[in-house]
This record gives sequence, structure tokens and C-alpha cells, in this order.
Amino acid sequence: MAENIYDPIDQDVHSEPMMLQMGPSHPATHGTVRFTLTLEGEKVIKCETEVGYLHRGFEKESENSTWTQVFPYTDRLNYVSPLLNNFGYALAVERLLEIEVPERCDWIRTLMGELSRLSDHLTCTGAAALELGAMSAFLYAIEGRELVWDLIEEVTGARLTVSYGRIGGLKDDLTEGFEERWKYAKRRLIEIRAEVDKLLTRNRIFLDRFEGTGVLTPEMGISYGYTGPVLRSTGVDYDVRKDHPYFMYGEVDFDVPVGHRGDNFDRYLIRMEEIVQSIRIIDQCLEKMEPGPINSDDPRVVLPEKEKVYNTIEGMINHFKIIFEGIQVPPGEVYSYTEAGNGELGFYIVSNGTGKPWKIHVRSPSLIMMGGIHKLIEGGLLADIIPTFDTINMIGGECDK
Amino acid sequence: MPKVNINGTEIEVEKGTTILKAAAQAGFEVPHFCYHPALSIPANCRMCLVEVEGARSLEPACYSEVTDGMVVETKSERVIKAQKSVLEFILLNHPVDCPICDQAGECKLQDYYMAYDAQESRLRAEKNQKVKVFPIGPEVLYDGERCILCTRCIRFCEEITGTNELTIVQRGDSAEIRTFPGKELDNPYSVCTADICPVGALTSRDFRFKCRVWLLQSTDSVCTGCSNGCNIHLEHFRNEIQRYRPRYNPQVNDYWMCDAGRLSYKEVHTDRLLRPMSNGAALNWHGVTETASAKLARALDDDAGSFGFVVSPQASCEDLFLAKRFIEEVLGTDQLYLGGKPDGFEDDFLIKADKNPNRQGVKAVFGGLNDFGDVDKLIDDIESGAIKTLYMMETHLPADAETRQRFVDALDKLDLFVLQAQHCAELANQAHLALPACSHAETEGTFVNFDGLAQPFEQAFAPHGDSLPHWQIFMRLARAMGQPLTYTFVHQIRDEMFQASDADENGEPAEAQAE
Amino acid sequence: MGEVKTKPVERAEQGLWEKSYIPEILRGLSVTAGHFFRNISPRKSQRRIFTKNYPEEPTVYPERYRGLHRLMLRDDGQVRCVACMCCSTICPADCIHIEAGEHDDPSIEKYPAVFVIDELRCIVCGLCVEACPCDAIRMDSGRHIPPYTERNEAFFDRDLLMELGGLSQAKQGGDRTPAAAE
Amino acid sequence: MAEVLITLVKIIVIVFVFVLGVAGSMTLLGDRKQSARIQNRVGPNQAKFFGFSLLGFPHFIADGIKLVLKENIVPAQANKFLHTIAPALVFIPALIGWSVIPFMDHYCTGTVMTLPEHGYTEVCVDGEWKNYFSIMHMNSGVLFAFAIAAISVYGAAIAGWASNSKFSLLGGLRSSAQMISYEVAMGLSLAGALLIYGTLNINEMVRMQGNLLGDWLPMWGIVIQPLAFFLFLLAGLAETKRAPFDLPEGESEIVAGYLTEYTSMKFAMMQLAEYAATVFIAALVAVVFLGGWQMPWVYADGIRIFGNHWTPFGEEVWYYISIVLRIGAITFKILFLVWLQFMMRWTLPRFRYDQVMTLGWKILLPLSIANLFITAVIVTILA
Repeated sequence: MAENIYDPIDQDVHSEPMMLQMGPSHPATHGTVRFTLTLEGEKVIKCETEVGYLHRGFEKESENSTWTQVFPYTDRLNYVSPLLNNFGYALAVERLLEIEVPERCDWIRTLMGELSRLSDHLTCTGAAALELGAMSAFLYAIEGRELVWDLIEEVTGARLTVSYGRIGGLKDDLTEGFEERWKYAKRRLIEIRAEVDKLLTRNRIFLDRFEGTGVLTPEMGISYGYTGPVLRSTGVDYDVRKDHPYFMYGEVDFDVPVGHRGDNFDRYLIRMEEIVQSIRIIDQCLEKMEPGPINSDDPRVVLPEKEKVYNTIEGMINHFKIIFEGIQVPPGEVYSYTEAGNGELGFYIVSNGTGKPWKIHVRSPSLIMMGGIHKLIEGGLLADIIPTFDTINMIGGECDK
Repeated sequence: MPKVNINGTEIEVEKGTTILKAAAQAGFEVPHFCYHPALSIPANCRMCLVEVEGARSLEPACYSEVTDGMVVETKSERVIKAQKSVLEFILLNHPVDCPICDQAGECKLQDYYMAYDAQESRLRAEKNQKVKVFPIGPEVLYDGERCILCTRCIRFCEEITGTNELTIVQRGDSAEIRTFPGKELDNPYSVCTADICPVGALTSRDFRFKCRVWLLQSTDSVCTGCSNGCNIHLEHFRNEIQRYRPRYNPQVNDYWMCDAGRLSYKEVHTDRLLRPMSNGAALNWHGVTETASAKLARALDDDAGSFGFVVSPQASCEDLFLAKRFIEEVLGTDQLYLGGKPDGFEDDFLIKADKNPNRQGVKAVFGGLNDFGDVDKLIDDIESGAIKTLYMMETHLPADAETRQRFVDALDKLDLFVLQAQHCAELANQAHLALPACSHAETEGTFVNFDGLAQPFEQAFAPHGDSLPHWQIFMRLARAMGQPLTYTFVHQIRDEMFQASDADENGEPAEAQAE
Repeated sequence: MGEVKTKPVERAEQGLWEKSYIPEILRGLSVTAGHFFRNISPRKSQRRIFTKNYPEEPTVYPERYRGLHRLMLRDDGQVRCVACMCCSTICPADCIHIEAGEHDDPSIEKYPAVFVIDELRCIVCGLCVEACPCDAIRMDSGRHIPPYTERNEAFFDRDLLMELGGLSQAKQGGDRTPAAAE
Repeated sequence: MAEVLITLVKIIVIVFVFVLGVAGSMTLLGDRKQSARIQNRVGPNQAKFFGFSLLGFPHFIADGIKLVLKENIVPAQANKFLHTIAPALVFIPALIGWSVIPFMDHYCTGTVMTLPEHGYTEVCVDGEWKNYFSIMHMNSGVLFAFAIAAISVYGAAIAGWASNSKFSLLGGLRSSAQMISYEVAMGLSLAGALLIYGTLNINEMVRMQGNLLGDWLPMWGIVIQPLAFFLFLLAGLAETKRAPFDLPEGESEIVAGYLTEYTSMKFAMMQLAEYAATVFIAALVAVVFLGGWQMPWVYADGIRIFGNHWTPFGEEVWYYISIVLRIGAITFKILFLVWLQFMMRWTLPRFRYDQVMTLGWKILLPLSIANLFITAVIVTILA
């Protein structure tokens, strides 16, 4: 922005820009972030972003936990799609351990991950509507999310803090009636998506708020390191699932929606489309999945079966060593990345060969997006911050770590 | 000097070195149960078998000495197979006891199973049942099922203590460790058998079920039980000492320590003086420093000549050094007395009669013990009124119960009695001012053992209550009385102290060599 | 191999009529009014109320739901837990406090003299259940952690946890021959 | 003396029972129960009277008690006087406007006769019109209503300025800009209707809407001025500062706008005034465009359609029945419009500040001027 913003705007009437502290405790800055805005009327001429109000020291906490104990912490990164974080972290450690997980585990991870993505996108689009005042659309979307969470709860035992991933496998297999329940949920989800679509997509008020606001160019997106739906809205078709397939994403058909204008409306459309694609992926997973083990057979990593723990000293010793020492990860470092709800979620992990991580760094998409958000906000109106911040979908837990 | 090739690594070792030690020098671990560096080598567990080129069978690495040009494989297929078989065999009758076994976490069976076996047992036999929770001695419990019969404990009693209590009875899978008839494992070093037991067969009664070992944090420290100054691992959990474990130091205690010393940690947590007190009322340090300095200053003004000071050989050298400076520069008295615990049992191995860890330290810091009066003189002086004000470090006095009672009675005659101690004993109630001091687990410092060996110890956890190290208390009082002694870290005191003692040519011995 | 292709998202052009707000407002109103009238319909089966009247209509949690802890019992009603501290070791929230005691029965040896779970500190991750080598602690009580007004109420001690518990049939300790006569 | 007493009774019945009753219960039924049903929820039902949840009404009382008992906070360095007076400036105009809204035609002490040949005009034979069903009978009623409504701008603006908060200030600015802009469009869209009615007297306007076009189509404002109805409704919505025009208090942007720093009963007054304004706009639309108390084909002396006329239950009784029906009609119309506003509120997203201005000045204003012009031309031609 120009340097002379503090100069009087009008030579005759003395006026000066207004500084406005938006956040950290402000209804629009959910997830706690602070914008220090310089306003000319309602026009934002300068925006300084300050993150860190939800900092919990995830990375430092992890250094004092065993590899397994990190899972509950990862739940709380992007708390709208905890499963994706779980699996992303598990994948990173597995790459460091150089172990393979059974096929069924990969299928379940793909499936549950997409469920989580559904919940993320439903929340994001719903919340965007809510903050524009269209509360009904939000609650319909939330109803869809509840259905997804019901499924997640049935499989993992919790709705939000799932801690379902395990290094070398999963906590549990899918439940028996999962497929039937998914079919019901799917039917309702499609209905709900149609309703939200009806309420918002062609509504002129909504369009006026979303079209042409918060515009991101592809160059800017790439240079700031944006990923995920936000980058795809500019036309860059980067999706980790497509470009570097992991789990079973190489085995399923799906489309990666891309926009071309890079505005809020493109991001909204992409999320709406990804809901459809996620449903497609889940269907394919359920179809192609075959029964089998869900945990790796490496005794260094996976807890033995309970039966053996209770009754054999070998199982008991194995169990004890993993519990009190933690999984022994060989020294080394790895950067592993997956496509989370908001973009590329990377885990850079260094192990010194003990039961605890030496260093875990999270490349959290939200934090990186906050680095360039002022570019999207500056020049717009105060009210444009709302849709822009919503479609960016910053999640405090992930951003501040 | 024979040259030997271990797993492809060429290494030159001294003559007579065993393969196991040579492998350790070359950086390879050879698993072993029965072998202990301080004991004789029976080679009965067969865990350390290694492949020697040219030899028909696998050789026990703990026993076989290297010869020039020997080629050893510790990780060959044959060795691994042997290791797996040995472990499978040892675990055959091992009970599923990890949840209730105190050894879990430092158990060699657990470590080796994960490192060298990690497979399921192929045998589907019922497990043998043997004696459990057998009180083999007053301090040690025996569990027959967990025992792998490595005989370390038997060899310890034969070779180290020479008391010969233990042996193996029965044969085959009924074999167990037992005491000889009419004996029990009651030598003063009996808990060492639990230390060296590679599995959970022998466990300490005191430590039993107190804390899981993997939760313990370990700090290098020195035992304060007697003037021998055995090196220990001070193992604590949540600001509480859970146990002492001997730390290898060939100059002092080798791998061992006595049972009494092991239990001396309890003093740290019993009868502690936790808050500064003035005539029985708890104060904070600000308040008490003011009160104390005012009272001391008044006492000095009234009659500087009637000021007595009891120095304790329980305190570390750094504390004593500041005590000395405090006495000389602030109080200016020369009526010094020596406190400390009375003498006790001694033997010719580790236990010393002098039960104070730092008498040599007092000697070094104050330049000999000649200036100090004894307990009788102290009591006489109080009773005669020669001492009106007494400043006492720690509560111990080298006196029997009767004399001590006389001392306690005589305290009433004092105008001012300042106690600066870890413990309340019965003195804290009588003290006009009671200042809480830290134990050796809560601060760092140096003890000089009977032999003149200065041994540093580390701080394990935060001080209990409001207690402060002695040296900090002296600094507070000195500053409040207008003659500040300024130090920030213990090492500053240490540097100055060693300089001073060198100047005195009092030959402070070099610090103990690291392990 | 699955097929992945990109799909450009499209936005429809709007004509003057649609730009006049009216059709879309009416479309939106038709959606919301549809919900409104369905949900005030006198026939309750027609309604599509998603909310549950929670305290009056108790929710049934799925089988795997992680709720309040419970301590399982042996056949004779004693606590199964042997105070091995695995759960308190793995607990990331450090919410389990156990003090072991010597049991009268030498075949049990160790039992938790004190076993307290601070349910407020608990983050309900379920690692303790996985870590238990004795099938002693479970979180499948089907009850969520209730709200508390006092901190102390959230400390669930051994007996309270045992009341929630049930009999565990899991076999423990493997096959053993009867004790040899000493 | 009797006049005063009757006026007092009217004030009490209309303002306190009807307006505040409807406005207050709307906070519950409209904002809560209705939104709940729209959003597949149940809505409040936990507060109970002797075990009955009564559609959640006890919540209304609980809310009131809560708001009264809350701490009254005035921000540091706020202008205490203005901060305190602002809620009254918002609240009182919202109620005064009601004085000119007729809930029924004047009461005729004699016999009412309808004259179809004179456009279904009702005349009072052997008696006189007594004004029992509106607080005040005023020849310039519409003008008065507008004048009073315009005052509430000051309340919001002052509240925003006096709170010493930047968010409040923005809210106050937005609200004054918005209300002033829309008042223009609102007045001009009404002008067309006034041209046709030829009167500012609201009761007369309603009476004229009793005419039947072609003997069957009631000549309501919506029929003769459809565009104006739409413009007026839109502008009216914007006047009430409710969604989708709730940007003065757009809670996600500027926290709560000019309400940010208000608590306790002052907040309740502002809130209640907003609801009262919603009802008032509904009433204005009802009387100007939806025939007010007119019920199609129901007249004081019987039912008339296609030139037919019959009087059930005899003339004496029917007159009273028609009074009840007509009061019911206007109440129903008001409630329907309120319901519609709430449906909009829960359906639509919020406008942006500049878009509201664009809509007001660049769309609504030209359209209403065009409407006025065309109406004027037609009226001139027809006259």
C-alpha cells in the first residue's frame, strides 16, 4: 500500500484514516486472529494480520510425548477435520519407519479422511452463509455435518476429538452397519447440499458479496505458498491427492474442481463441488474395499492383540515396551504431506531414535494462508473481510499450532 | 596386544580381554544376563553366544578371551537364531507379570525380547508355578517364577559381601534361589542383589510398588548416609525421592551401596521445616529476613561476645563457605561449635562410623576442627550464660539422648535462638526464628568424603515448601544486615572456595573423576 | 488406477430478471417456508426436526463411544486393575493418579489402593483403554462426562469407577499349572 | 373527560397490548420458534409454567427479567447523557407512529349503508362516526407517521456516536445513512398511492380500498400500485434495519453496530423498538397496500360480490360481526407481513453497505420516481 496513507485525504476537511482493531475477540475472526485495519470510511486501505492467539505449543508438546501420544494433539490442529490430521501424521511417521500398512487400512483412511473433508467443507460453506446473515443455510449444512459426525462417532468413538489414527494402522475397523448408515447419510447430504445450493448459489445478494471479492491471482497464490481450495480457485490445479497420490487416492476416480477467477465465489463453488467428489470417493472406497487386517504386522510399531497381551509374556512384553518407551522410530527426518481440508498439510519430523519425536513441525495450510490474507483484504470494504476470511477458512487450532 | 575383527571392525585390545568387552569397545552390544563386570563369570545364561570363525560351536562372549586375529560375528544368522532360542526358552515359564513386576521398565528380559526376539512363543505348554512374594530377606523379596537362575545374587553374596547366604535348590524347571537353612538374606548390602538381578526375581521391599521405573527421573548425587559418600542415582518422581541406586565409581563405592544408605532418602521427606517461622508463627521470607536481621543486629549490639554458632557437617561445602563468611564478616564471633550426627555402625567395606557426609568439608573450609567446641561445652556455655544468642545450622548434635535433652532444656536460657535447618526435630518450636533449609536433593553442592574426595551433587527437584539452600539464607540475612555477600550461582562460590582453600594450602582434593 | 481430472467450476450468467432479486428471493423463501410448514405440520411424522430433546429423550451412544471411565471387576467382584500404571503413563493429559498397594492375595499381589481419574483433565482420547494390559479400564460406560460445579466432583475414585464397571470375562495370565506344594 | 378516558384505553390496548405484545412475543415466536422450525430445530421449550412449556412463552418473561436485572454498563468516556437518552429516542417514535393506524373504521352510532354506486363507500345514516379504533384521527396521518419514524434515525446515530466505540460509530453511520436513503424511496413509492387515494388520512385510504373493481376485485393498493407495493416493502424492510438490511448491526462485521455498548434494559428497549418498527412497517404496508382493515367483500351492512348483497344474522348483529372480522383482518395482515419479514430474515444473506446504498439510490429511487410519474400521468388522464 502507498506510504502516504496517513496524509490527510481531503485538503479542505481535515480527516484521517481510522484504525480499527478487529479481533482477536471479534465475531468475524473466529479462531482468534487479529486484524489491525486502517479504514478510509469503510474501505480497508491497510491490514496487518496477527496470529498466535490460539497458540498451544503443539510442536513443543509433541516433543514431550511419545509418538502415539501425539495423535490426540493432532486432533486439535484442524479441529473440523481431525481425521485428516491423524492420518497425515501417521503417514509421516510410517514413512520414517519405512513400514507399509495393509490395503484395508489405506482404504479406510481414504474413506474416513473424505468423511472428515465433508465435515470441513460443510462447516466452511455453512459458516460463510451464517456470517453473511443467512443462518438457515448454515444450520442445514450443520445438519449435514452432524450426520457425518454421527458416522465418525460410530467408527471412532468420538465426534470431534477422534484420535483414530495409529502409527501402522488404525484404532479400529469400520463398524458392521457402516455401509447402510452411510447410504442414509449420503441421501440426506445430497438433499442438504441441494438446499444450500438453492438458498445461496444463485441468490444475487450472496453473489454480490462473493463475486469479485477477495481476489487472488495464481502467481500470488503460488508465491505465498497457498494450497488447497484457495489455490485451486485461481486455476492452479494442484491437489496432493492427484499430484502425489497417497493412501488409495490413486485407485479412485474423482475430479479436482478448479476455478479461474480466484475470488470468494470460486472458492465457495469449489468447496460445494468437493462435497460431491468426496461423496463419490467414499462410495468407491466402500465398493472396492475388501476385508483384511487393518494394522501392520510389525511388532515394533503396533500393539499386539489384546488376547496375546493378556495371556502370553511375549505379547505382554511387546505391549509394555511400546507403552512405556513409545514406538522406537529410527533416527532420520521426513517431510510428508497430505491434502487436508484447507490444503497441503505437511509434517516435517525429525527423530533421534527414541520413543519421542525430536522435532515435529507442521506445515499448516491455515498459517501460510494468513501470511498473504492482507492482500485479499486490502482495497476491499470492511464487510468483504467476512466472506474472504470465511472462504480462506482459517482454523485457529491449525494456524496457531 | 591382540587384534581382533568384530563384525568387520578391526580393533586392538589388551590381552586377556573377553569378546564381550572387546565388542563393547568396538561399539557392538552383546546381550547377556549372568555376566556382571564386578562378579565372576559363570557363563550360564547362554545369551551372549557369538560366532567365532573356526570354532565348531558358538562361544560365550563373556567368558572367551580374544586371541590375535580372531574373527567374531555377533549378528550372524546363527547367533540370532541362538539368541531367539535362548529367549524363547527363558520366557517359556516366565509369568505374565509385567503389570505387577517392579522390574518392568528396566528389565533385561523386556529389552532383549524386543531387541533380539520379537516373535511369539511356539510352545504351548502350561506355565510352571513357583513361589511368589517370598521374603528371602528383610529388605528383599523373591519371586521364583520370574527368576532366570543367572546366579548373580549368589555370586554377589559369595564374592562381594562374603556372607554366602544364597544358593540354588532343586533341579531343572523346579530350580529356585534359596537361602541356606537358618540364614536369611540380611547382610547390610542385601538390596544390591535386587539391583543386579536382571529380571524381577529379587525386588526391594522398600521400593516395592512405589513407582514405575520408567517414570523416574534420575539425578547424579551423593549418599548422605555416612562419610563414605557413595555415588548414587537419586531417582525421583514428582518432587519425591523414590529410591537411591548406586552409581559406578571405582574410587568410592564401585557398583554397590549399603541398605542403610539406601533408606536415608526418607529423611528428606520427613519432619521437614517448610515455612520460615518466628516464635511459632509462619512468615514469608521477606518478613522473616527483616525480623531476623533486626534481632541479630540487636543481639550483636547488646553483647557481641555472647554469640554462638553451631556449624553442621551435614551441609555442603558451599553452604559452609558462606557460613564461614557470614560468621566472620557479619557476626564476627569466634565461639563456634560443631554439630552433626553421632557416630554409628561401621564395617570394613563401605559403611563408615562417621554418619555425616561432609566433616572433611568443614575441616577444609574452616581450616581444621580445632576451633570448634563440642556439645558439652556448648551446653555449659549456654547454661553459664556465656552464650546468649545461638545460631544453629541443622538440628543434629553428636550426642546421646540424655545430652541432647540437656541441650534442649538449656535453650530456654537463650535470649535469641536462630535455627536454620531442614528438619523441625523438636528444636523448631523452641527457636525464636526457624529458617527452612534445603536438603541435598533440592540444591547442588559438594561433599568431601572421609577420604578427602570432593564429590559434587546435582539438584534433583524444586525445594520443598519455602525452603532455601543454606547459602542463600546466609546471603539474605547478610544483605539485610548491610553486609551483602553477592553470589548468583553455586559455581561462583565453588570457584572462590577452591581458590581460598588453595591459598590456605589446605589441599582440597580434585573432584571425583567422572564415571 | 483411478482417474483424476480437473473440473472447472462454472457459474451461470444471470439475466435481468434474475438480477432483480425477486426470483431468487422467492426460491429461497420456498425452501425455508417449505421447512417451516413441514415442521409445524400437525402430523409429527411429517416433521423433520433434527434436534433431540436431550434430557427428556436420552441419546443412545454408539457402542464405541468413549465416555466415562469404568473399572472392570474380577469374578469375585474385586477390581481387575493391578496398578501397572500403563494407563497413567500413556495418558497425554496426565489425569490418572494411581497408588499401588500390596494385596492380601499373593496371586494378585498388587492392586490400586488409590485410583483417581480427574475427568475434567481427561481429553477422552481412549489411549488408556488401549494401554491396559489387563482389560481393567474401559470407556464404554455409554455415559458422557457430566458437568460439574465443583472441581472435586470431577475426581472419580476407584469405588465410583468400579460401580460403573462390570464383570470382565477376559482371560488373564495364560495357562498355568497348579501351584507346586511348597 | 370521557374522551380522555377512551383515548387512554385505546392507547393501552393498542400500544401496550397489541404492539408490545406482538413485538415482544415476536422475539420469541418469530425470532426463535419460527427460526427454529425453519432450521429443523425445536426452539426454546425448557422454561416452564407449572410444567407447561406454552410454546416457549416463559422464555420471553425470563428474558425480560434477565435483561432488567443485568448490569447497566456505560462505557468509559462515553457521553453518558446521550448514551442514556438514545434508546428512548429509538423506542418512543416506534410507538408514537401507532397513533394513526386504524384498526377498524370509525364506529357509527346509527346505521351503516354501503353505496356501491359511489364506489362501495360506507355512510353513516342517523348517527355520527365515532373514532374508537385508532388512537388519533388525523387528516395528515401518513405524513405524521413518516415524520415520527424519521426521528428514530437520531436514536441510532446518537447511540452509535455516544458509545465511544469505533464499531458503534460505524454502526451509527451505517444506520443513519441507510435510514435516510430509504426514507426517500419509501416516501416516493407511497406518493403514487397517495395520488390515487387523494388523501393523507389513513382511515380514508383504507376506506377507499374497499372499492371493488369490476364488482369483484378489491381495489387494494397492491392492485393499483403493484410496483409501489414492492418498493415500499423493500424500503420498509431496510427501514427496520432487519436482515437482509441489518448491516448497522451486522454482527459478524461490526460486532453489534450501534448496539455494541448497550446492556440491560437499554439494550432491551433498542431491541424492542426494532421489533415494534417491524410491526409498524407491517401495519403501514397493510393499511396502504393491503386494504387495512378491509376484508374482501365484507362490508358493514353485509357481504357484496358481483353486485349481490346479503346480510347474514340481521343488520344489527352483522355490524358487530363485521367489526370483529375487520379487526381480525388487519391483525391477520399485520401478522402475515411480520411473518414474511421474518422468513426473509432467516432466508437471505446480508447486503453489503455500498450495495444497500446502490440499491436505495440507484434502483429504488429511480423506480419510485418512474412509478410516481406514470401514476401521475394515468391519474391525470383518467381524471
